[in-house]
Amino acid sequence: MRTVVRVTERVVETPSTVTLRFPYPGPAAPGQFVMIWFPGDDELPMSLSYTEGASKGVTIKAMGTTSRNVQELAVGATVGLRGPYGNRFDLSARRVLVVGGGSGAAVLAPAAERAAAQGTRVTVALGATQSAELLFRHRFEEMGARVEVATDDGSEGTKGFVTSVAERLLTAERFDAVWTCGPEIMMQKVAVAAGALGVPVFCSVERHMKCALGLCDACALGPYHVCVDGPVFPAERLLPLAEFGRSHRDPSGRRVPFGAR
Amino acid sequence: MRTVVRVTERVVETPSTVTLRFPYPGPAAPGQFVMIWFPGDDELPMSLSYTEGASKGVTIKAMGTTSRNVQELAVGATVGLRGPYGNRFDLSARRVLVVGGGSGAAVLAPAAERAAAQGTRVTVALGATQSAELLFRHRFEEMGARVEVATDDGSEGTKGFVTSVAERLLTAERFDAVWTCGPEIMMQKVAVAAGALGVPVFCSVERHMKCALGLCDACALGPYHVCVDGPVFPAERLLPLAEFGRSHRDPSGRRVPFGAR
Amino acid sequence: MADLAVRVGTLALRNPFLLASGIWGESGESLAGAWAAGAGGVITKSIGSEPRKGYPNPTIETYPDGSLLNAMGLPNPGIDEYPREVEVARARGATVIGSVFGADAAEFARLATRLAASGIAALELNLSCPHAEGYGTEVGSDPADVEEIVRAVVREVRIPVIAKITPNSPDPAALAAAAERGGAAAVSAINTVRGLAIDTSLRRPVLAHGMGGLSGPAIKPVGLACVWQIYDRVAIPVIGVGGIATAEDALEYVFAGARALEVGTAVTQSGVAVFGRLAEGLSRRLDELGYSSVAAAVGAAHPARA
Amino acid sequence: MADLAVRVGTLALRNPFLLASGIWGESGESLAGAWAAGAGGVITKSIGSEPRKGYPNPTIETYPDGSLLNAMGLPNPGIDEYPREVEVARARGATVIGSVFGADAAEFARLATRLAASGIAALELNLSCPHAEGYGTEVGSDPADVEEIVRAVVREVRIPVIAKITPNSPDPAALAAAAERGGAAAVSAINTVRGLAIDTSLRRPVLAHGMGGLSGPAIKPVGLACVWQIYDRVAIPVIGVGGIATAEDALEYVFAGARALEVGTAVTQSGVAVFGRLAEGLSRRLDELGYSSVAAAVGAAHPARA
Ligand SMILES: Cc1cc2nc3c(=O)[nH]c(=O)nc-3n(C[C@H](O)[C@H](O)[C@H](O)COP(=O)(O)OP(=O)(O)OC[C@H]3O[C@@H](n4cnc5c(N)ncnc54)[C@H](O)[C@@H]3O)c2cc1C
Ligand SMILES: Cc1cc2nc3c(=O)[nH]c(=O)nc-3n(C[C@H](O)[C@H](O)[C@H](O)COP(=O)(O)OP(=O)(O)OC[C@H]3O[C@@H](n4cnc5c(N)ncnc54)[C@H](O)[C@@H]3O)c2cc1C
Ligand SMILES: Cc1cc2nc3c(=O)[nH]c(=O)nc-3n(C[C@H](O)[C@H](O)[C@H](O)COP(=O)(O)O)c2cc1C
Ligand SMILES: Cc1cc2nc3c(=O)[nH]c(=O)nc-3n(C[C@H](O)[C@H](O)[C@H](O)COP(=O)(O)O)c2cc1C
Ligand code: FES
Ligand code: FES
Repeated sequence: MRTVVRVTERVVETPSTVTLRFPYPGPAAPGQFVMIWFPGDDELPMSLSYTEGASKGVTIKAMGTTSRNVQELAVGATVGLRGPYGNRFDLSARRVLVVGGGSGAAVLAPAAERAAAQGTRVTVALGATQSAELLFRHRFEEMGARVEVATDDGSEGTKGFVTSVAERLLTAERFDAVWTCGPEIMMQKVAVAAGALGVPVFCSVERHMKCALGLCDACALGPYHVCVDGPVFPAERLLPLAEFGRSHRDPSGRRVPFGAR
Repeated sequence: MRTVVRVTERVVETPSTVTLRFPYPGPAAPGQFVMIWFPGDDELPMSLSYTEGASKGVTIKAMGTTSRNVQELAVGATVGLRGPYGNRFDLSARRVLVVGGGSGAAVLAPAAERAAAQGTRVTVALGATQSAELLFRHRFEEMGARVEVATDDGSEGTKGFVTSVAERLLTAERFDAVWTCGPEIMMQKVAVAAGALGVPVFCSVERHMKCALGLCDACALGPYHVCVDGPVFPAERLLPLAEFGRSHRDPSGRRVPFGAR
Repeated sequence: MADLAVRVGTLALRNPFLLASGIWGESGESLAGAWAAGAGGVITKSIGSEPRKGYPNPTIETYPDGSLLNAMGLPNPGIDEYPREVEVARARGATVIGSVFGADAAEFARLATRLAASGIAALELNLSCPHAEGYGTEVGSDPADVEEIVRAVVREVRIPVIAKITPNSPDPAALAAAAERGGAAAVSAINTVRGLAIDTSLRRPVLAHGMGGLSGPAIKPVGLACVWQIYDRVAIPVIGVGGIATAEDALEYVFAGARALEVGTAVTQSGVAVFGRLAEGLSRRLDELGYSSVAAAVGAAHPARA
Repeated sequence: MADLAVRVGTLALRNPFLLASGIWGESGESLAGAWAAGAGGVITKSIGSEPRKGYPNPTIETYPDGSLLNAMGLPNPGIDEYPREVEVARARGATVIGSVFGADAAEFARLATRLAASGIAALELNLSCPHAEGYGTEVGSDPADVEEIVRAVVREVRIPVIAKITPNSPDPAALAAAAERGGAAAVSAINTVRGLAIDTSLRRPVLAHGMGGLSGPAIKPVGLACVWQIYDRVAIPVIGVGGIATAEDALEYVFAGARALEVGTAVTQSGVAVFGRLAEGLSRRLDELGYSSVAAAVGAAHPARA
């Protein structure tokens, strides 16, 4: 029960990130992901970076073998799709702080976009290794969001981690919610900072996925299965877990500290 | 995908015939049959003698082993049901001659009943071995039909075959259709007689049945499968068949002449 | 338009879709009807030495997805009577493939000789019938038996012999390889998968016989697995059976390695009209994918031969 | 209220519904979650000697009726790491049943000893794993192998040993009988049924590994057939597995001869909440039918013991 589709559009977003668009009718909500199969290569969970209408999209950062291979995928290439799976961002907050690091903006952009269209005031703290890697920066700006950036090398915005930008914004302004996706240690920091101020935080987390059906246990995170209970979790559910920000499981199910990735 | 129900009512119709009523919701039309399973005994095709509402019924004549055993079935007994299967009588004719022999009235009565309620003028030629075996005679009368009877032993009505009653009625009056069910030789005679007068005849025929799904070929009759193409056939489809009125197939698929039944 | 005609050994078929054994197979008129509806060939009910009534009803159970469980018990008119049904179908132009079942090689050979005399175009051996009832084993589950039976039959008849393989085996491909060694022109896979249904209100098996065979959509993955493994193991053509209801199902089988296909349970949906739809649908799909014929697509999903 | 507690040999279960191996079985928290949701016991993922990543994705294919085809490839953290997961689940009160797989009797025995030390209540042997990959045969398809493996394990551990039987066999009951001879306290049946799916657009098997195992509604009749035949052949308790999603399914298995039940694929529908529903539904249905306990209903559909 996969749908096989052809890639209709390919957009190079940053030197290490490419967006693939394809026809995939049916409803989808910001926060949800698909299992996308690159025939001959792996099938991977990928957040939908475009959730509206019949033409959906994913935005892939070159990380490991497959995600590197698919950077070269051309228009017309076939991919297999199943899903969308997982839960969604609650879009009801009126003032939202979006905190994205790395490919995290892929799932945050459609959420922010839909919220902004509904009148939500969106502020974005966007981090990357360098200026050219700031994902969806213009997309955030076009939807009317205020964007504050941080780069590891200081090539633009604050030099250092996006968490410091987020912390500054949180103390300076009032937000009803924080949405965040990125390295887990980053999300953990944001969750602690916002939590101290009483602002609810929603984290989109990643774990190794195989079935995406809540069956195989590959994506277990404490008592949760990220594929069906997530990927979006209120931070207060994650913070008590010994694993959050510290360890994940490799494909064999062994617990591996995040550094050892 | 069987429904198991309890028999809610048992009516002795004639010395050799009993009606069993049971809850079996869902639509059914006069002409259709069910596969009724008498646990521990056989599963048999039986026309629905009551097709309206949630309480359906079958009327069983003691013929062979199972049909004899189930004469004794008490209220509260469990039976398995699947169906209804097969096609239905076309109830659009305005003047109908119903010709029933033996247990044939079981399927004709609900058809006549529904037609009569719609304003059709119903005339019934009813045959049996003896007066006490005239099935549904009062039911036909109650629906406002005229009933003419024939008995083998002359204990009531015309002595001899019901076919002679039918032939007399056909020549004396005008009918838009004839519906018949009974021994095949009887139906064949009626079909020939009515056909000669240009009156369309519809016969409800019986063949050995196993699957009732149009698959196993047990009920093959020429190019037809009685379970899905029938049991009701326009006589002009049956008359050209070498088998009609002459032979049927035993459970092994061998062609057996009707006498040898 | 992709060419649907296929050859299975020396057997030429106008299209790959065969009526499976046991479906519309007792009467010559029914066989002729399936042929007229567009089947590429029709396989008879499995015929034995004596007339058999089969098991009492209930002989069939239905499932919501269209799958069936059956224990007909191999009813058939017997080898003395059945050839006349073949003649009826042949007189109407049908390509008729016989099917026989027996308890041992000698019985298979005897039946094969007799049925071959009726002018069948090929003969399928039902190697998946109950051997010794109640023991749960089948005459076709031991490669040595399969080889011996096939060899005995091939010695007696000149038409192509097709060995029908059971899926109830740890290694169906080993059974196919045994059939190939025995001289089979082709193998067909699969027969039904052993199954049972219980009525909980009545506290008894639904089928009078108890054990039955599962067919239809539920077994398509099982049939595909068998065809795939058999295709990798033997050089003779493979005929795919099990759960084929759409052109897409058929194409899965072709890509897995099937050169022809048998259709059984799908006939319950809308009768033999399914044959016309399957042929048309497969042809269209082959066109879309750029294949000029069925033959060109056989086994295309296997990495080594893709 | 019918008594749902059952004993499988010396193993006491609060209700007959066990989490099947391979489902929610890699982490102790998940096992504990299934227990908290009402499972009568939880079976671990099958554990091997070394950590295994399993096959690459796609590892799973879904069917419209809720059935699944999977080729996970026995991913597991390995016997060195896994005992800590058992401890997490045990600390939360769960009755944990271990599961191991190996290539031969010696490996099974070694793994059994190590996993038993973690305090599992019983041990299931996965006798249906690929023996020599690509050969299509399984370590558990030969009765002699089964007997030898079971005997070797029983010699090493004091907890009840359950042999999990493959359906891909002409005679699963013979495998169960072999397990009984080897000293098994119970047998469970069935593991998945060999299957394959092909993507016709891509002309390749859907699963990265090709061959997979079918589970869910499609295989319920197959599991029932195996349990029925095994119940007739052995005296030790039988645990039913395959396509159980409702109390009605469970009751079919109980009447066919199962004393306990494993639930796998049904967890995809609405998570482990299925365990609470199954227990409640089975209890209600037993009441309706006048049974005071599960034990009293076991095998009730068999004529001789009805
Ligand atoms: C819900 C979810 C949404 C995601 N959304 C995006 C997205 O929008 N954009 C994006 O670039 N990436 C996303 N990812 C990450 C993505 O799935 C891959 O992990 C990443 O692309 C690396 O894959 P690879 O095959 O190149 O890496 P590999 O070379 O195979 O391995 C590198 C690492 O990638 C991770 N990985 C590999 N396979 C999987 C898998 N099946 N499931 C999860 N992680 C895996 C493992 O941590 C592994 O150690 C998402 C992951 C999840 C769980
Ligand atoms: C569509 C249809 C509707 C029918 N409706 C009625 C009805 O309303 N009332 C009624 O009394 N009878 C009806 N019958 C006949 C009924 O199904 C049985 O044939 C009859 O009751 C004798 O069954 P037995 O088991 O007692 O006979 P047996 O002792 O088993 O055999 C006697 C004869 O009964 C017939 N028979 C047995 N089993 C079957 C079977 N599975 N299918 C068809 N015929 C069989 C055979 O001709 C057999 O030679 C109908 C048959 C069909 C095909
Ligand atoms: C009612 C029924 C009767 C069958 N009878 C036979 C038979 O006589 N001989 C045989 O080889 N196969 C027999 N089969 C098996 C089919 O030929 C076929 O192998 C199986 O049903 C799988 O195909 P399907 O899923 O398309 O039905 C029978 C199947 C059914 C459903
Ligand atoms: C994703 C998945 C993984 C499985 N892994 C194992 C395993 O590791 N060991 C095992 O013995 N059975 C395993 N099985 C088989 C199940 O335990 C069970 O026998 C089978 O799925 C049939 O039950 P079901 O229809 O309820 O799923 C697995 C099944 C599935 C679907
Ligand atoms: S990916 Fe299998 S349980 Fe989440
Ligand atoms: S009863 Fe099987 S085809 Fe009609």
